[in-house]
Amino acid sequence: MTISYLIITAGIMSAIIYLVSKFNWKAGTILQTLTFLIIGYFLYHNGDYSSSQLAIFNNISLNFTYSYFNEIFLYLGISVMIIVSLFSIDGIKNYQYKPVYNFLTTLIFMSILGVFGAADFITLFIFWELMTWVSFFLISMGKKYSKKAALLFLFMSMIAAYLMITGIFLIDNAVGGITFSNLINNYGSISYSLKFKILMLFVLAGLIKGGVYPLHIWMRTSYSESPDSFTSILSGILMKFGFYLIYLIGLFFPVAFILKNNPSKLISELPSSTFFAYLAGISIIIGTIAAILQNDAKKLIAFSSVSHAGYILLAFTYGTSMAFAGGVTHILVHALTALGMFLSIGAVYFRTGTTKIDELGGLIKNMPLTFTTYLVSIISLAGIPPLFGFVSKWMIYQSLIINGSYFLAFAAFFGSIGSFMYVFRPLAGVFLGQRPKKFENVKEVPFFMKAGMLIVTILTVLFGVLPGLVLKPIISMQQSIGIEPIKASLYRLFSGLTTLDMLVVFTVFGAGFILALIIFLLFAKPTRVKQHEQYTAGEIVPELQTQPSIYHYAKNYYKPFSRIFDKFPSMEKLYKKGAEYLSSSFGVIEEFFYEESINGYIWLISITFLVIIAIRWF
Amino acid sequence: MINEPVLLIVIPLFAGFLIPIIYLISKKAIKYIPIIAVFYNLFVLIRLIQINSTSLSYFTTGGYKVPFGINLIFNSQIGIILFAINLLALIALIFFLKKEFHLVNSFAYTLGFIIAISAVNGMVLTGDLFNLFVFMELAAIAGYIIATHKRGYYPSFLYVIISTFGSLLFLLGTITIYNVSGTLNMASVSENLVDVSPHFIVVLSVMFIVALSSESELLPLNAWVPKVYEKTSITGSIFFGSVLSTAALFAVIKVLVLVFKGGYEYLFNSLTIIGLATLLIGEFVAFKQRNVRKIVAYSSIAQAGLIISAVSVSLKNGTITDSIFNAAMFQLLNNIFAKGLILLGVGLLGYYSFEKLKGIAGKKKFASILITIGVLSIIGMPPFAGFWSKFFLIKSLIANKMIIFVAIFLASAIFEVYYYLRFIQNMYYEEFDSKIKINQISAVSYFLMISLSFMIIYIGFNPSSVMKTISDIFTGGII
Amino acid sequence: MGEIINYWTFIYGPLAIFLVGVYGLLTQKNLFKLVISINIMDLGVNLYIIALGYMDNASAPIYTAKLAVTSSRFVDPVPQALVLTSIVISVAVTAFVLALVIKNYEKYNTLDLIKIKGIEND
Amino acid sequence: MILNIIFRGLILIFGAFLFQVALSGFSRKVVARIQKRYGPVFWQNFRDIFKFLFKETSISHGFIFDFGVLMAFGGTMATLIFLPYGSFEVIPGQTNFIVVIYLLAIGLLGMAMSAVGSANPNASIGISRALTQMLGYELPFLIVVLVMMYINKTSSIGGLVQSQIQNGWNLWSMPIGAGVSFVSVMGMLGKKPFDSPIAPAEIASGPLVEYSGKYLGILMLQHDFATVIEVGLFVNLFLGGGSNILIFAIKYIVVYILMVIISSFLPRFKVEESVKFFWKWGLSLAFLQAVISLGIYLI
Repeated sequence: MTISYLIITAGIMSAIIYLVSKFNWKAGTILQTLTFLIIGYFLYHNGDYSSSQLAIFNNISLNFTYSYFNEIFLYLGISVMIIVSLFSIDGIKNYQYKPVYNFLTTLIFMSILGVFGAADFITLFIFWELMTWVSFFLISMGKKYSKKAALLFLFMSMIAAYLMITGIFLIDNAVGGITFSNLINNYGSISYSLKFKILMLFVLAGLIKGGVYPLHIWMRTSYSESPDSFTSILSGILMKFGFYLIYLIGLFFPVAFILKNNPSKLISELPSSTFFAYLAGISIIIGTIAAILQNDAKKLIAFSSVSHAGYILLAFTYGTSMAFAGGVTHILVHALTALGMFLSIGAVYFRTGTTKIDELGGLIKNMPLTFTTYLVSIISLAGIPPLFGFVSKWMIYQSLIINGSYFLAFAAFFGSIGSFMYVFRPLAGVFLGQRPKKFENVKEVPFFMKAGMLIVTILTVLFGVLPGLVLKPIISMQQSIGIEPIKASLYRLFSGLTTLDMLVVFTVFGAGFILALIIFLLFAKPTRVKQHEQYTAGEIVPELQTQPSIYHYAKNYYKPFSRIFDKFPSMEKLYKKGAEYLSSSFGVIEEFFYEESINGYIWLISITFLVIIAIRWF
Repeated sequence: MINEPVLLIVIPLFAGFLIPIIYLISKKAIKYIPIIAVFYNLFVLIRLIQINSTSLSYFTTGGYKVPFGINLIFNSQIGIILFAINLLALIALIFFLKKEFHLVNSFAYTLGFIIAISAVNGMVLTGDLFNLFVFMELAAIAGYIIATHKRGYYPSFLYVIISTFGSLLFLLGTITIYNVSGTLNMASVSENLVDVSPHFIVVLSVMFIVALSSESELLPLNAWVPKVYEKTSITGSIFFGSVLSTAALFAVIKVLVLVFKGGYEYLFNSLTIIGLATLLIGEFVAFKQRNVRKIVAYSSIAQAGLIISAVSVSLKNGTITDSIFNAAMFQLLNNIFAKGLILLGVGLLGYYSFEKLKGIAGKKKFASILITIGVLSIIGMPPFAGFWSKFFLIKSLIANKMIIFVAIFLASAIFEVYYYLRFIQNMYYEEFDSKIKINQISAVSYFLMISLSFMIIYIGFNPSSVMKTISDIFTGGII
Repeated sequence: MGEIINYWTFIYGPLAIFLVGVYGLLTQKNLFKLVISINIMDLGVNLYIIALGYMDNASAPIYTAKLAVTSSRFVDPVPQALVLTSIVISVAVTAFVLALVIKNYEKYNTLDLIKIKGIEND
Repeated sequence: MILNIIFRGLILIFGAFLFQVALSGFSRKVVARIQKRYGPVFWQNFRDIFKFLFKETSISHGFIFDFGVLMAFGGTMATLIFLPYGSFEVIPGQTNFIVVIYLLAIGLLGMAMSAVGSANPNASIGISRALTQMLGYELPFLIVVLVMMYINKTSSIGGLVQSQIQNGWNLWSMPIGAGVSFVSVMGMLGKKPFDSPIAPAEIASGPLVEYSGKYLGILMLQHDFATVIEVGLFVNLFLGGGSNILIFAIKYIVVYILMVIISSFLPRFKVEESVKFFWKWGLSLAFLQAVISLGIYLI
């Protein structure tokens, strides 16, 4: 089955799924999961690279390909969608518009296949736009302020889309075609300034979608307000569209020809790459600080996405073969970890109805699997070995160290260490610490939600121990485009500086843990007590009954830290002020042009008349 | 006889004369006359599109040869646009007769409507300047009547004054052109204008710009548009939004192409600027609105600005830049359907303010989905028709290196997307106010909406079929 | 044709009348006065049309036996034909707009533009 | 082979235990002398640890309370394996600096989890301070090490030690960096003035407040192991490691005692003060060192 058939199948299935969901939403969601699985299976089954066309249009045909450069993204998209869909079988129970939700997520699946499977820019753009408006409707379904969030999302997405289409047509003009292969073949004929323009347009579009500072403003609200299972898709895949674009443009645009001359730099021909690398650094730092200061778990993860978007961009613009592979790996890492985090926070929301950190607490007793998923995800996100996140970070660090870029390395380190702070915040506030009375009877989430989270957990650990599983397609991609591939085996990675053996790290860590367990078990068995039996020394503190939250140190968790940043300006506020100013000036325009009396209109006409003549005359 | 485009004007006019006579016999029977007439028009149009090629043909009237008598211009592409206009007119008519006929002075409005159709067809077809003036006035008078549908007397008055001012300027310009060129035939005028002093041409062209901007909703004279849209009936809004504005725009484009095509760069530059200003200001103001009809009105203004500026850009070099021009015409065509669909749908829901439309999709699911299709098309989302016209427009503009134009266009498009989808969002995701009475929508109305959305989806999945016919409009046989 | 026309009488005069009408539109607040301004503009344009067709010492464009012998020049017949149409249209518009003024008065009980606008915007 | 590695690993852990616990007991003596006290005997810390470990009763707050402690202890012991000690390496060739730095974080994370799992607000406050302070001290240290790794073209600790054998100690080639790292390591160890996370007087020892019995014993062990890693890192990175384990131990003792002496003179920073201190002085000096070193390297 070529991708074009899979896309048609997805399109048809979306309607069927909608109808089934109208009848029984659970059956519809199960059907959706099965559809995704089957489509994924067919893609896997016809493992050979292939390209295909979809010609429902008379002379505009959509080109698709399944090839070295997109297979990893296709599988990523499909697996994330399968996991989220599995999670949704129980997870969308409280949603208001279940059939529509299923319908739209199936369309999202279709657009993911389309964007990642496209063999030309127009196809990519069409499915990108499809994704934009479908996501708009999906985000709008969410919580209280989701409508505004969706509009902001839309606004930024449209800017990205329009930047992109301008770039596409510039390419079209320059090389007379918009297929990737055409671009590769005729890349040399484009003039330098045009190359620069095109690159800027595409990269800016990618940055908006990817949520890099200072274009990240849509992320916070879109993430926190959208329906939880859709947030996972949003951060797991849709945000990655932006980096896929940068990846593509990095891959096809300058690379195919430059690489042979200068294998160490991908986008080095253009001076912009340094600028973007530093932008990435700033994005990492600001995303990290902002994430530390959030109180809402989903907003926190949103800002962590800003920071990680910085890592990905850093890797892509940095340019070494190792960094490039690290960037692709980091896309996968962040997809998986964000998926795990959002799913687990979604699970918490499913049971408790809030994602505010200081309102929750102590849920580990009620939701152990959710906790485990979250724990594994954050360990991976913070880049602690032996999980998957460490691999990509290690690769990025290696290239930074090799080239001695100490500001960028500083940013990367900052983000990495800062991530301990922000990932620990929900862990402490949501799962650990004091449990409020009202959450005492909270149950673990139903089976399918657990299944979805479990898969994410297993994958994170598996890829951490055996990173070669994901590095292999990256290596073959690098070979295909002629970059010197990174050296890696199933569990070993080699940089020029040192060797990383994930299996050894994992084994040693496991051994250490077992040793610790043995020592622990050697000594006397502990007495288990209730949470607040010890520190109040047996006394019943009256406030503990009425106001348990004051003993749950979760609000302003990093107060001393936030005091450092009290006086810093906020980009979002700046945008907001600008928007308000603009909006009020629109009112003035309306007053001026459309709220006059008849005399006023005639004045307007006469003046226009005279002005046009006068300009010509003098 | 059936192959004469003049039938398109004569038949509705004749029907208009028939109405008073029939009215004497039966007051209800006048319902059927306009429908029969427009149906006949559509039938004639299909025939005409079939037998006429893409090249421009001139049809003389009264036996006078081309430069002297009144002549009509036709080719299959103009046929397509006319077909769309007449189709929308038919839809508006059916709706009017079904729903609003009994509410008003049926005689006057039916008469007004059928005359308007005749005049609109005349505006699109005629190749004579003074004739165009007459048809414009005729259409405007019919428009004034329709504008008073729901006792919107003040907007109608505003409309009359502004429009009359514009048409007087137009007349002034026409006569002056006649004076310097000795003919009123559009095609011949352009030849005779060659040795006229450039200063004179400037005054003349400015006169035309300002004059034509009233019917075509361009900036200095478009103040009536939102007011009239807001106060008229559903039929009226469809008439103004899809029928009259399209025909007027087309007439303007025709004048520009046929009369001023000889490279009057200043004229086209000013028109581009005016068009872009209209576009931007229209979108900005629409952005503030919280009433659907006003939104559509301002966005319609903006679209007119876009189309005019695109056309004038395409004409700037003295020849027609086909790709831009065709894309602009495609955009014009798509707007007919999409705007018609939105106005009809929202009219059927019965409320226009955001407040009252809150969450109405929960109660009127199907209608809301159809409206959504219209909106998605107008803001250019795949897989609907509007995507392709926007697509071709950007493509051709970039191909001709008009990056600034593209930037302005896209910037305004972002605002457009934003406010239209805010409206949709308001319809779907807000809490429905149970105090609001829900209107029943009849099967006929649904049928009308479905046929419109079918057109949109059909073009969306098969843009090249329309693009092929749209292409070469006017390029075939200009003298 | 230029040398034949006396610009002051035939061109600038009608245009001045036209501008008087424009002045009315610019300044008047009363609906009736606006209508009258429009009518004045109409008048100006119509005069202009006729003036353009005029020639000194020319005869009516009708072929007769006598004409064929004496005269060499005709007055341009087209503007005269056009002005008829124009007058008819302006009469129709005036009639309609007057009806509209009455309706406006019935609805708002005033003819003052500003007041009507005020009521309308409420 | 594997048995050999396991054997050596166990030896290392046991040796580190004996060595560091004795040393920290000795350091108590040193501090006491500075404060004009006698101080306990140097094996006092062994007594403490064994007393705690063998206590009959200890309080647990549930699964995560136990698990966190195990994670901290196990993770720290695992990190111990990846460090070279003179000529002694448990798994040859596996001395990846980044692995060490990140694995070390597991200890902190585990302890943080466990402490917060006890639901004691004092513990939470301590953890939040510890994590905040971590953002302070790690950065200058990492920058300095980055420069070192760039210049020597290796990112394994063993490689850095090798290069110092050829080029002389990094302490001499990067004196500013060494100073910065020295202070950073003091931050890592939680020595004064960077001991606000465990400030016994204000938040009752912070993270440790809820621990008793064998938990406290294990955590004391964990702290000692972490000290070995951190000070060992400094010795390896700046003092050229050691040609055999004995020289390594001597260098280690010197550095450690120096730290103890310095910290015994200093008062305590507020947590944001210490972060600001590290950012203001630490980072700027680290960058200064980077500029100087890179300049020399490139010339």
